[in-house]
Amino acid sequence: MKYYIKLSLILLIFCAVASGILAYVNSLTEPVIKDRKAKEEVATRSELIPDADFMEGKMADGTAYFVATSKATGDTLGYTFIAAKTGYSSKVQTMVGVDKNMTVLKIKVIDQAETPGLGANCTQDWFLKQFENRQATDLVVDKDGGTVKSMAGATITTRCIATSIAEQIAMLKVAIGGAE
Amino acid sequence: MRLRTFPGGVHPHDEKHYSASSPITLAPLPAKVTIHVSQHIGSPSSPVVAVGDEVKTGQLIAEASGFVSLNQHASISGKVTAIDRFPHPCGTSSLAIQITGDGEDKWVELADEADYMNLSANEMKSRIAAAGICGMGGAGFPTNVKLSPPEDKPIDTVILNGVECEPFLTSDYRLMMEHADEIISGLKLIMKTVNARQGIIGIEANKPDAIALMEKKLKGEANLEVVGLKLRYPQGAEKQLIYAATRRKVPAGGLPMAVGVVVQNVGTAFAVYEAIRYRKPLIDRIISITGEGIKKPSNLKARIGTAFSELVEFCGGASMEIGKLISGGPMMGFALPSLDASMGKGSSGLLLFGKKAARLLDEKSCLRCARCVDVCPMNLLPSLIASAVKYKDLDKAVEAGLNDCMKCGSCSYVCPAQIRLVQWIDTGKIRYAEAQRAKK
Amino acid sequence: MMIVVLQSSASLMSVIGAPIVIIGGLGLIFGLILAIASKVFEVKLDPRVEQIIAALPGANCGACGKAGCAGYADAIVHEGADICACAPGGPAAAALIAKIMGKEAGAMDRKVAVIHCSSGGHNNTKWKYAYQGIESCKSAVNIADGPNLCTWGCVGFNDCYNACVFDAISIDDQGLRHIDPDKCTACGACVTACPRKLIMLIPQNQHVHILCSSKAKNPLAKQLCGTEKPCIGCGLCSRKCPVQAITVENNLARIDYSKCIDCGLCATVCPTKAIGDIKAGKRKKAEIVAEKCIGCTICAKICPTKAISGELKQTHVVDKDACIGCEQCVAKCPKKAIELV
Amino acid sequence: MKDKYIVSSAPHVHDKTTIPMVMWNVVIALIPALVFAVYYWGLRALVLTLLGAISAVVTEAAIQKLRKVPVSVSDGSAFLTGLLLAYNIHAGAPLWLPIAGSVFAIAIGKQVFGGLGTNPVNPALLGRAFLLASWPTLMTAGWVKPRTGTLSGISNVDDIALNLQSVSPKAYELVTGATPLKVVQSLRDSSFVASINSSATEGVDIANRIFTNITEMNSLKNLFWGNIGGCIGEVSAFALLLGAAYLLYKNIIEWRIPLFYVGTVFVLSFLFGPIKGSGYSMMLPFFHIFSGGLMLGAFFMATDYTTTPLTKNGRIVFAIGCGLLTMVIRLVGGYPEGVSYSILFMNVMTPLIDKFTVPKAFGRIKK
Amino acid sequence: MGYIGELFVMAMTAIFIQNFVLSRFLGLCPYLGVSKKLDSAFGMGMAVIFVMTLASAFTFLIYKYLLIPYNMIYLQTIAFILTIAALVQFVEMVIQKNAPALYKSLGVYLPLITTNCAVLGVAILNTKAIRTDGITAYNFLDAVLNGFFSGVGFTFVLLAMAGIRERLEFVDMPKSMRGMPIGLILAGIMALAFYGFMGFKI
Amino acid sequence: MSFVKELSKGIIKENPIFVIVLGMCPTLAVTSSVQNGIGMGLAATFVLICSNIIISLIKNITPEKIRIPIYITVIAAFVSIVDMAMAAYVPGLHKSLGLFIPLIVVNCIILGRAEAFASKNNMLASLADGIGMGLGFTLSLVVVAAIREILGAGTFAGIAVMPKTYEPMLVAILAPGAFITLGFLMALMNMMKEKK
Repeated sequence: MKYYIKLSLILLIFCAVASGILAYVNSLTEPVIKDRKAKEEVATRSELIPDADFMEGKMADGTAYFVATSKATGDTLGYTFIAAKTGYSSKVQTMVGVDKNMTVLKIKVIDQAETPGLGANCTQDWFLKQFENRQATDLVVDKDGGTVKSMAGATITTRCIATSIAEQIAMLKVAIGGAE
Repeated sequence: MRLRTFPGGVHPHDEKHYSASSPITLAPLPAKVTIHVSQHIGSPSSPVVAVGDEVKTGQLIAEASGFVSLNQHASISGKVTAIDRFPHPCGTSSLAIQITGDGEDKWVELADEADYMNLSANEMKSRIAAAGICGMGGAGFPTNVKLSPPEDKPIDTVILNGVECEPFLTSDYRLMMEHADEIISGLKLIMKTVNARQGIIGIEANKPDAIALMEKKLKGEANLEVVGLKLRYPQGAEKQLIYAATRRKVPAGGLPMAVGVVVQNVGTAFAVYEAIRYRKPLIDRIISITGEGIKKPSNLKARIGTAFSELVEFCGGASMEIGKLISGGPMMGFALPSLDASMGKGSSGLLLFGKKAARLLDEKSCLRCARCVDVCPMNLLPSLIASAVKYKDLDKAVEAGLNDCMKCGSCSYVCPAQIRLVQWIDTGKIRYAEAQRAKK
Repeated sequence: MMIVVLQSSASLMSVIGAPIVIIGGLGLIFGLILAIASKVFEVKLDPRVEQIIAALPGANCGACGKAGCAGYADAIVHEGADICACAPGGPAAAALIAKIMGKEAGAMDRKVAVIHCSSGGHNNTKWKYAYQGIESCKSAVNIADGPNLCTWGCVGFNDCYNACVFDAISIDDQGLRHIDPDKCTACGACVTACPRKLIMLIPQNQHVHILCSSKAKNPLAKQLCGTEKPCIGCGLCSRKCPVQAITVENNLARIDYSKCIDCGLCATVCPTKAIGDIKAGKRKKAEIVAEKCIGCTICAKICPTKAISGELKQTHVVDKDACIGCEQCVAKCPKKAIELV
Repeated sequence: MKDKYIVSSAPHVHDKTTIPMVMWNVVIALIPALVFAVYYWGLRALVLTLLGAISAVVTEAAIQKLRKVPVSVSDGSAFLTGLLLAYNIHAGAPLWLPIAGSVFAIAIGKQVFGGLGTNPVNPALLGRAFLLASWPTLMTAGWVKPRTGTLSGISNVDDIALNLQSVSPKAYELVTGATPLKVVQSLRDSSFVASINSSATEGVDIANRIFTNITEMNSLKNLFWGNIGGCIGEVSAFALLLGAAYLLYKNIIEWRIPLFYVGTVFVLSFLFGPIKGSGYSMMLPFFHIFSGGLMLGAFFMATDYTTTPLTKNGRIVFAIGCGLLTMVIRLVGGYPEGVSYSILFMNVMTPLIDKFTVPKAFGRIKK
Repeated sequence: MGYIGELFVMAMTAIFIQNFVLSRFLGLCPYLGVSKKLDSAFGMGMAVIFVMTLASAFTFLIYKYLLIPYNMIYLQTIAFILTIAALVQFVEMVIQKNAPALYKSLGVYLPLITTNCAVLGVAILNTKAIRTDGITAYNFLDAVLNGFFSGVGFTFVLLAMAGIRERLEFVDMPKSMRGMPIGLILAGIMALAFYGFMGFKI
Repeated sequence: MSFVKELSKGIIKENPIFVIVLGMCPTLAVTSSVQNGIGMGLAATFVLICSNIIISLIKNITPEKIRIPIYITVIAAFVSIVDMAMAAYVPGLHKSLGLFIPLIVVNCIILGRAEAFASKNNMLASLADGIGMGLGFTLSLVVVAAIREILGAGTFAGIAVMPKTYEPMLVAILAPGAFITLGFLMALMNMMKEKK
């Protein structure tokens, strides 16, 4: 019996030491990660709608959106939000900036793990550029008869991005309408 | 008439035109015969004569040693001049008794039993045994053994094999055409020995006149019947013939008696008739000397033990440069290294091929085209067996049917890559036997 | 200062406390479960089996007669199989296994394969017919007794060569097979591969072999043999053998290696050169060092050719012409007074 | 040795068929399809095909030289692989595409395994899958219209077009710019149908009209003769049937695989082929059989000796699997056409099928 | 579609579309190592299915009821691997004692599985996976079934591979290709063949 | 054996990927670009070095029965540290390596070296072994990644190296390309071995 207790204790010690160290490392890195994430989000938001202040709001499903107001005038310039949907092999997250009329100003993919060379090309400029100046109704992929040009061999990713944005704009409309 | 057949098989050109129309000719008495002590499946016969002994035609010179064995008789009269190894009709060499003839052909005394049909079954069998008859289709199973099934395996059907599905060969065909009555009597005798209800003569469709003749002769015989069979090789293989004629499947590894059937070659039936009626031992048979390389393709009635070279000479010799000699049919027969061998009880033919026909194409790698699978009458996977043997995986080979193969040659015949499937399988069987021995 | 440390350590504790408890707890629980389970579900496994597997060469050649090396290891431990049975591993493996098993390695005579036929090459075979078929001896011998005239001799399709996994068999430009005794591990694969049973395992320290297996009688044997060096069963070797190690049966001479002293005399007398002697011409002759010889006559008694003569207590002399270099005397001389030159 | 008789194991007679005969006969059987292709698309189709075939032969010869084994390109197998690969490319493809495909097909599809008879999957199909994965745009864009017809095979496209162009430009673009299977695939997609017209019911109605049109007799005729957009070799069902009949007559291919493959597609397309709102139609199975690469696949690719099961029952399982997968990919998959992937997939399954369909030897009772 | 439909999608994804071996590159060592013979591939496959299912269940429980409540997701790697290692060893001992026959056919592969990244992979993926609605995380049943289906997918390609490799035993392959290289190239070919399932809309 | 010898053997003679054939999963999964390959290689090298050191130090106090769980705990701890550190300081790389960072735990190289080397040798030798093996691993990853990236994207570490007209062979950076590239590299190794 003593032998077993000894075994268990050794394992216990190892586990305890390991987890202790990890916890300590985590306490160091966690704030860094959070901080960085937050900063990145802010940076992306300002990239989508420059020279603006942002104010957080909540949509019906609890996801956040931001109202952008001009730093200079205080007018509402538009909104930013994150649209997310499962693409081919991962959840593709896009941050979108829209103006007051819900026309897309600019989008940026902030998270994806799609197939390299195919779906992963969704971060390329030519692809993202085409979303600009579109209404939610225009967000239909060419394969479905729309005008959003799909990436070679990655219709699913394209479709996922387009529809997620369209859906999120619809939600935003409700949220804003609700607020007003 | 609806032709019956079996699944699988191939359609080689039957090539019977060489000798089909030549009637049975009596070959001249040979000056010398060599009679092998093993012309059959089972233990070799043991010689009962010594060098220097005088023998008469039909005299017993070697007797059966054991249950599955055979009596051998002198096929000419003369003096025993050697008991030594001589070339065997299957290509190898083995122990044989050589008799140098005196040219007189003095026979032992024969009988003529008028009431031969009413002898007891045991008497018939003992006469068959005494006459040293074995299956004359090639395999050479002692006939009396085949006709003595155990008590618990009653036989209801006797099938006479007049299929002769091997290309070239015409000896059975000529026998049927010229000795139909004797064959039918033989069939009846065989039926009596095993107490069978019905008798069937199976004949392939390329011998319509033989079918017609037999049908005419059997008219009015309620329990006898001629079955026409599709032209397809190996229609004459025992299990395939039984299936085609009766739709019964002989279990793998089993004998025809398991489904109540006995199959005998028409030549055997003829020999049985002669043995029971005249007590004549099996000392001669019909042999087809044919092929593109012989001057006069013929069907000869020749004495057992006659050298092939003598038969070829009698048929006018070779008509072209010979590339290959085959004892038996081209599908399952043996290629001979020389004409020195002498004919045996199972020698149904001797084929002479020219140089061009004899050459085989080189073996290529298997394409997996599965033609061999499609034609295998035993429903096996020949290409898989062969490659398993080639790469020394005997378990796989057995799984694919190594032990079920009867080496009919259909697979090798069709293989577009010219793979020697039968030879591989044969090698596999030898290796398997070795492995089994090593295990013990 | 103290306070800061205390504070930080307190906060550190609060950070790492819960994880330590939880993961440590997991470790404790798993450790306990495994420990107890290892007792409850214990199955006795002999560690020696694994050790032996490690000691074996892992060729899985089957020379030991077991199913691969693991099977052999199992058999050694559980069935008491012979520890010297591993041919490829040789004495080295046997010694290792012996150590593991706590036994002494028995004296293992290293064996080597020898081909008892001098024919078989493309220019050195007389053919009976033109063979077309699988290029394998095992397949070829089944057709009309094989394509070569001599039904005892080498068929020449290299089944032995293909069976050897140690690269010990080579084929020369004449198409003849040679076995490299250094590479040969006596695994026996070629022995079973040869359908004519021409290959045998023979103690490695023997160098004289009858290179024929033909049982044919005199004139025939020569007619059949491709190299025309058959054993004709004349019995000359048998008569000349100083130790009666050669017997002739069925027109074929065979050496009894338990008697053979490797002197090579038979090879010199064979009229058909059917006896091969690897050391031929390389044998040194015995010479007695006069200073050391005490004249015990042991060597004279042992010499198979009576090449040593000398009276008791006298320095002995070797008759150089009669000496065949069998080295028997060298081994037996108590004073190590015999040298080879 | 020369003056000796030849001795070999039985049998001593042999069927005349040899591997080169088989291969070149298949090549012959494929020529009508090429003739049709050249008629419809001009010499470029011929050039692409020859490039594919010749580069396959060159690759095989080069690799065999490197491996120091006998060069066996005269048996026609490499030529056939290259030919079949080129048949899977459309006439608008760049000239280097069939070359790249052939090199891959021969090198990785065949020679790394040791050459003829050893490859686990059909090299031509592997080459096609490689091209499709490597250059998806080049493989799926730039279809060329046949000389007298339309890409989609709808013969009265102008009538519809006039009608459609005003009502739904999207539908018009689809009908004039895609292969028949692509049109059907799009029409099966509810989101596409919804986007055809601003009015939902109108959209469904237009979709249905196109669907009926593409599966009616006139379009079927186009499909049958090959008057549609498609790959070089798969275009004319008629030409392929002609070749297939030749092969069946020559006993080079066996009936089981084509019959069960086409049969499965027939049944499944009848049951599951209709789009929402359209009824069952006896024309639909014929549409699916004549369109795309099915004819080429069923008669020339799925019957490839090396990569299909040895056993007779296994071949039936294989063919049904191919048919099932083809229809699954066509009806719910990401590609409009599924013939090559379905055969490729079943090729991978072949050893397993073989393993589980070992036939019972004559007279053996199953355990 | 309903839950059954969702499960069907999950199964199809795990077996064909996002196959663990061919698409996610998980579990390659045993895939290449134990695919030489069908029998052993089958044993290995069954062992993997068994362990992956069990591991999915245990790790999911630990994740949900231990790591999340105490905010210690960063410890998931260490916690999961400990759990899996202990689990495999425990199962091995139980089988060895109570079912020697099973142990002979399946148990010998168990030690190989501890370091099979497919098992840890599925455990981690389960915590990240989202159900088909795109929002909700996997529940316990989802996780267990996903583990099971992933194991089935692994076994499926393992068997197919073993079938091909058994066949390749009977061909004259270039010597340098034998073994690992041909295993990898075959895997590549199979991955290409599996591309047909890409983009399924079920 | 000298320190340098231990260090160098992992690079060619006992290359963990091409010769010992360990750690295939990340080799195939993360080598779609050279950056990823280097990142993964360095991460694994770090873990390998640390775990080798620790295990060689604790080898005498680990009971046989729970040897493996302890080794895994040690390795998992280092992997987690790497995971967190990368998330904090090189988030881009962390993102693209994804799942395969925690999976370093079960990378056969690490446990394999722990079992085969560190548990039998002293700290210094283990350190050398860790560095050597890690570098060998990294080097192999870079080779595989370079081939795949150049063929599949026309770039090397993100820099265009192929002529403009080159149509990237996408399959090279997809799963089949990974398998086939590694397969051929191994065949090449075999061929070189045979020649010797």
